[in-house]
Formats: sequence, C-alpha cells, structure tokens
Amino acid sequence: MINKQVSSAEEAINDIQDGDTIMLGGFGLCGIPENCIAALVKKGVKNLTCISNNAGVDDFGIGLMLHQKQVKKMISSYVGENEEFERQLLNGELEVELIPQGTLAFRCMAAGYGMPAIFTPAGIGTEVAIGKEIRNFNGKDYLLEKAFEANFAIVKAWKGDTDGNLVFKATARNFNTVMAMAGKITIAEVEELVEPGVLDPNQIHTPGIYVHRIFQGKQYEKRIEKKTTSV
Amino acid sequence: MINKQVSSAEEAINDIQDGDTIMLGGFGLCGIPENCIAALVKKGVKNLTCISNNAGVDDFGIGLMLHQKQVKKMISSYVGENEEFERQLLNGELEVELIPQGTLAFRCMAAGYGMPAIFTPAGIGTEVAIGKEIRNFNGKDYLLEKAFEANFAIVKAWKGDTDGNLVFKATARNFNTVMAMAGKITIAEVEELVEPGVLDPNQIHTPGIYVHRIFQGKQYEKRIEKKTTSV
Amino acid sequence: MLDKDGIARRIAQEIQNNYYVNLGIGIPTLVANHIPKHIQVCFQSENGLLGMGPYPKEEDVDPDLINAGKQTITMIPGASVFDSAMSFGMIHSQKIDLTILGAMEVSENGDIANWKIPGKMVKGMGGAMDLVASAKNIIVAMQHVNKAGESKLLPICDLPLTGIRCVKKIVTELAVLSILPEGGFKLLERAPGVSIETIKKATLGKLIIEGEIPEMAFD
Amino acid sequence: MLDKDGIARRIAQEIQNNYYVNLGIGIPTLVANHIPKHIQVCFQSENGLLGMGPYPKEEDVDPDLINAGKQTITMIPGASVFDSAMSFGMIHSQKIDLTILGAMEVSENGDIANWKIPGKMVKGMGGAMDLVASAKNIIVAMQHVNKAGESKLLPICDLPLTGIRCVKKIVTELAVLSILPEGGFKLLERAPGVSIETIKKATLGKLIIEGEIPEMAFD
Repeated sequence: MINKQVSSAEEAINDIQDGDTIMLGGFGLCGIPENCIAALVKKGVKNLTCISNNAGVDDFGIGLMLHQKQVKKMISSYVGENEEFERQLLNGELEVELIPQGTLAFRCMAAGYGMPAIFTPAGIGTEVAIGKEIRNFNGKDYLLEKAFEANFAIVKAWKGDTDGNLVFKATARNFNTVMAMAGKITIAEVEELVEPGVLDPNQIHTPGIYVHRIFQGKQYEKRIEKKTTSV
Repeated sequence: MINKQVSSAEEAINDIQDGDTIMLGGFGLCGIPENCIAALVKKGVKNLTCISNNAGVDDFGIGLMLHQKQVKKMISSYVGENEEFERQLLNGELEVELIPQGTLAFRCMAAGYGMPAIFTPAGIGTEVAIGKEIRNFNGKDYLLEKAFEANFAIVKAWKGDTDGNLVFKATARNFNTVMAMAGKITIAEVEELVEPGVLDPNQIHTPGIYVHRIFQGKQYEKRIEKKTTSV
Repeated sequence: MLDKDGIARRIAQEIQNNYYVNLGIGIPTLVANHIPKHIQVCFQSENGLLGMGPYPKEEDVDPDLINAGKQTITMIPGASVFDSAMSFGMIHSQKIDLTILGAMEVSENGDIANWKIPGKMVKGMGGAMDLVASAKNIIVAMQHVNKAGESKLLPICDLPLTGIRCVKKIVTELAVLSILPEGGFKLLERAPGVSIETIKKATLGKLIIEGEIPEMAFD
Repeated sequence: MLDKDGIARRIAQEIQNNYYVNLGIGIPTLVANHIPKHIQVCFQSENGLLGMGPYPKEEDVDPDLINAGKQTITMIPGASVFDSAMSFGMIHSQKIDLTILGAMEVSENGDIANWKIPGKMVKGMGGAMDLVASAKNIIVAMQHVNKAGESKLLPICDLPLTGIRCVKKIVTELAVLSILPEGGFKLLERAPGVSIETIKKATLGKLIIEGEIPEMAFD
C-alpha cells in the first residue's frame, strides 16, 4: 500500500501558497482541522479563498485566520457568531459568497465524483439563482451548479491509518468526507493514527486514495459552540 | 424510531405488480437479494423491468426470473454467463439496455440524492451517446444521463436493524447502497436482523430512512461464480 | 393567544406516526418536547444525523455530537450518522416527511423569506434554501406580526426570498392557516380566546374564512 | 516474442511507486504478479475495493469478497471497501493513476474498441467505458494481431468504440508502442528476438520508427 504519513501540520501545509483556494472541513466548530488551522496561522499565508460551511468564531477555527487577515474570500452557507468577520466584511476587506448548505456539499461531492456540475432545486426563485442557468426536469426547476476546484482540502478525522484511510466520529463527519474527495491535494489530521490493517476495511468512511498527507494531531481543544444540557 | 420489520420475503414483495420497474442489488452473484428473488419467482409477477448490474446465471439470481419469463427488460452493464438470457434476447422475447457501469451507479445515486440528472464522460464517442445530450465543460465532453425511477429497490445487507439501518460486508456492498437510496419503496433482506441500538451509528452504510421494509432472510446459498484460489 | 411553547404544542399535532421530521432553529426545536408517546417519529439534523435525541446530561456532553443549531445533543437507539452530502441528498429526494421552520415573512402563494434583511448583517441561508426547495410538507412556526406590529402574512414577501410556493401551513400565536394551491391563507383554527377579527387585522395577505372556525384543541 | 505473462511482466515496469492501478480482466490481471518488491502500489477493483490482494487459500474463500472479474480474492492491510458509485467516482475524478486493459482494436489516434462484435452476442461494456473515458493513463495489453492474422493496431477502429483518444501506450507480444498526441503508433521497444520488419507487417495503422529501437529489457 501507499504511505501518506507526514510528521506534522507544518509539513502537511508547507506548500500552501498565497492566493490558494482551500477547503476546510467542519460544521461550526465541530470536526474542524485545528492543527492545520494553527499551522496556517503560524505560516501566515495570505489571500486565501476558503470554502467552509462556517467561518469559525472570533478566537477559534477560521476566526483565527480572519484575525490575521489571511482570508480574501469565504465561500460558506452560514457565517456570523464572529465580530471580526463582520468588521472586515463591512469594511470591504473580505469577500463573502453565501451559498445553500446542500449546494456547498454537492459542489464538493461533484468534484470528488468527477462530475463537472450538478443540478439542485435550492435557490430557485431567490437571489442565489441570479445569473445562473435554470433547467426544468419533470416540471421542476433546478439550478446548474459547478463542481468546486480547490488546490487543497484540509479535513479532520477521528482515526486514520498511514495509508490515508479515515474514520469519523458522530457529527464531526459533516463536510469532511466530501471535501476529502474534492481536494487536488487532501490533507488529513487525525486524533489517532494507526498502522494499515487496524481499521476495518468495511468501516472506512474515506478511502486512502483521496488522502495525500496524514498526521496525528495534538492537543485538540474541540471547543463547544453552544453547550446545551438536560437534567 | 420507526419500525420497518416485515415477517417474510413474501410479505415484503407482496405489492410488486406486473409491469413494475425494480432495482436489484448485487454484482454478479455477490450481494444479491436471494430471498426476494425466490419470492418473486414464486409470486410469478411478470413484465418486469429489472435494473441490475448483471442478469445472474442460468439457474441462480435473476436467471431464475428469466427462466420463468418474468422479465420484459433488463437494464445492466454486463450480461452473459447465461444461456437462457441469450436465447430470449435473440428470440426478441427480452429487451436489453446496456449502459456503462458507472452510469448505472450514478443514475441510482442521482435518484437517491434528488438530482434529476448527472453528467458523465462514459460513452462519449460511442454508440451509448446516440440520441443523448452532450455538453462540454472545461474542454471535456459529458453525456447528460437521467436519474432512474424505480417503483421498488430490493437490496441485500449483512446486518440490519428493525429501523432499517443497514451494514454491508466487503464487496457485497456494490450497488446495494445506491439502489437502497433510489427506490420509491426499498426492501432490504439481511443475514442478521437486530434491535435498534445494536449497530454503531457511526458505521451504518444505509440509514434507515431509505428502507421501507426489512426482514431476516434465510438459507443464503451465496453461490460463487468464479472460485479462484492460491496455494 | 399562544406562547412559543403553545405554537410548538399545536405543531406537534401535525406529526403523524412514522414521520421523519426536520426541525429548524427556534420554536421548531420545541416541537420535539410535545410528541405523544404513541407516535413513532425520527428527527433529522441536517448536519448529518437521523435519530436526534434530547440534550445530553452534563457528563455526556460530546463536542463531536451537535445538531444543526450547533447545540450539543444525543442519539437515540437506531440513530445513524452520515455526511452533509447524504444529508441533503435525503432532503432533496424527499425522504423527509415534514419540515418545520421559522420565517420572517410568508406570502399568500407560499413563498417564504427567512434568511436576509437588506442593510443588516447577513449570516447566510444555511440549509434553509435546500429544505424549502425540496420538502413535501413545510409548516412555518412564527409570530403573526413582527416587532413593529406589521403582518408577516403578506400578499407578496418584501424581504429576499428563501424559496417559492413551498409553505403548506402556518402556525402562529393567533391561528393555524393553510396555503391554498390557488393562493390565499385559509383560516383553519383560532388560538384559544382569539377572535376572527384579531386574525383579520393581523393578516395583510388574502385571508379566506369559510364556515365556522374552531378553536385549537389541546389534550 | 512474448507470451501473455511476458506482456504482463513488461507492463509491470510501467507501474511507478505510489500508483493506484485498475487492472482489467485477462492479461492485465497477470500484471499484479510482477510488481517489484520495492514498489508501493494499490490495486483497485471497480466493484468497490482498494487494496486487492492475491487469490485466497481454499479455506479463506469468501463469497462476499470478489473482484470485478467475479473471482474470489483477498484484501491486504490498508484495504477499504466502498460502493459502486464511489468506485466510479474515484475513477471519474482521476484518482486512479494507471488503467491497464485489453482491447480488440486500437486506432492510431488512441480510440479503443473492446466490448462488442456486431452479429455476436453482446455481453456489455461493464466498467470499461467509464475507465477509458476518465483515466489519466491507459495502457492496453493485447495481441498485436487477431486470430485471423489481421492487425489490431489500425488507422481507425472497425468495431464499435469503447472510448476515443484515450490509449497512451500499447504492449503486445511484439512491441511497446506509444500513441502520439498528433496520432500514430510510435515504436518504443521490440520484444526479444522480434525484428522491426515483423512489427511493420503486423501494424496496419501509421507506425512511426525513429532511430534505434531497443529490445525490451527484463531484470
């Protein structure tokens, strides 16, 4: 098999350049690649276009990159919970493209499946449809949406092996699997890195072929955005 | 949660009518719904359109339905290994639509994802493209292929629970997952039926929402088409 | 007149046995508290979960297990996890029987606006445009009038749309109304103690009142 | 002149370190037996497996574990299983570095015919049309001439096509040839003991011979 292991987040993201388009997995702060985000902040790479469902919070997740003004453009379905984001947006320092959450998922999936574009009903009759091709199938209108092209996809898994196979935990899976399939180069950080053969081949969420670099992350904070409990 | 359990294959397929379009999971004889096929043969329902990657062998799998002349049309990527099939085809008793294997998978997936159609490069420049819409994206030609519409999808899983959650074993997964998502009514037979909560929620291949009826099958033969061994 | 929990309680009556249901943020979340014991129901959270359970006990909080509102939650037996693509796949292929969500405005032909107020900070549509574009059955849970006292049931929406011709029913603090295929809010039920006159005043869009309008019944 | 195993042995030299490879039925299957030990390689089987291993021992035969040729096989450590959609997804998104398959005919512009002979029973294209429509690098393993002694390397294919302008290289019992972007079979190597004259006679399409043509080298 094919070993994808690298030693650290720094090595994994080393060739990400100013101006690159990167995908970042996660939903809210759940399942985000904490180690790679820290390394990107440290590296100080700028003018990034980030494709990610959300933009983090002020002092965590992609919010850390926004704080360093490393992001030129966000492509997301939901932003907010983030004052620095709002400030940069209103100042014109940051571009934002808001797209429906399913469209975000499907444009990733399309890239991973070699489909140049997909049809979705989401956004028909709204400003999302402006300038886009509409096509009717069986009496229902759909928008034509193009596959994403991203230089890098950065995902975070629960377990992984050195061949790049990934397993996710609970709802930390979210966009990570579809983004892993979509990156030209896919970087995976995992909580636990094991040898090939440890993970059950039946139970792998992302086959190693999609992963180009993998490393065991450290010191996961896993911050909770809205802690809700019952008695 | 929502209980989908039925008592038998006979009950599960009871409302399949003459002239229905049904999907049948499996690749070759691997992962085929043996119990439901036996029940369909017993019921004697006719003029079926069967969407299945293969057509079984003379005396097993869909071959058993062909023998009873229950099939009007096969939509498959690869037939053969089947003399009765050949006889009916050459006699004009059976229609066959051969489509690329990826196209078969994607047309199922499209139905399961609510996509009316997908683009695929498979078949460009060949007779498969005749009469179909071709569209160029980024310099490459693609065929527009429509989502399947099937009244029933019949799949076979390794384990399942009464809520309809399914887990498949090894390469018996093949088309079963995408077909399960694509049927208007999806019937699943499983080798082992368990209570909800037994299967790990992280490790379910087909969520129960896609499955309308589930039962524990019996006496699986699991015939091997080409036994190859090494010393 | 109902409080938020009352709206949720009334909407819970719309949930039939064996329904898969997607609940939006806000009042819709409260609906889960009012499902009768004899009803089999499964809640989907569009970030990738079927079989969402109640909030966890303090000691069971798991940062890797949240709902689409980013709240920590639990899974019930029979739950399953999947990725965002499959989640919206099941939404688009209409496997979800009922979608309950909030709105800023609904028009008499079923258009809905619930994601953007021009001039204010825009947070995004999240999964709302996918849900309203695909759902077989959409119930809106909202206040009948906005904070300025203006009707949110309009001839046409003023705010940017989330989706068109999709809302089937509306439950407010004042009434239950269905949206007719040919357009118009058909009054079905009044909240306890609310007069038809009050509902008329609070409804700017075409209101259709036929025969006796019963009060909502609660067990 | 090579036997089938010799063709497979020569093709094995084309496999580079870290390649994901899809092997077709027939001669391509034999290639797996000739991978040098120092090469990391992973074989995909399009019915839904990465990390295909050798045939099982008698006692390890599992009817649920087969390859795309329906043969019983094994998995190696690091293997993963997935469904047919993901399998063709990784093929279409060009994650497979090399596809090796057989052919009935190849044309000098890289068209390939390998699925149908008019007038004979048609078995279907299986996954071949997907593979040839998407692969970054396709090597054809075949006999240089058919059973009737006619060349299979043609100006244009006579048989119904599987895909167009896709074959990059051909290895036969006589020679290794690449297909030039502008068209034409460029002779790269001769099989041991085979003369250029023999290759010329067996090649009906445009054959390009430049400089000294070496014999294939085997370790």
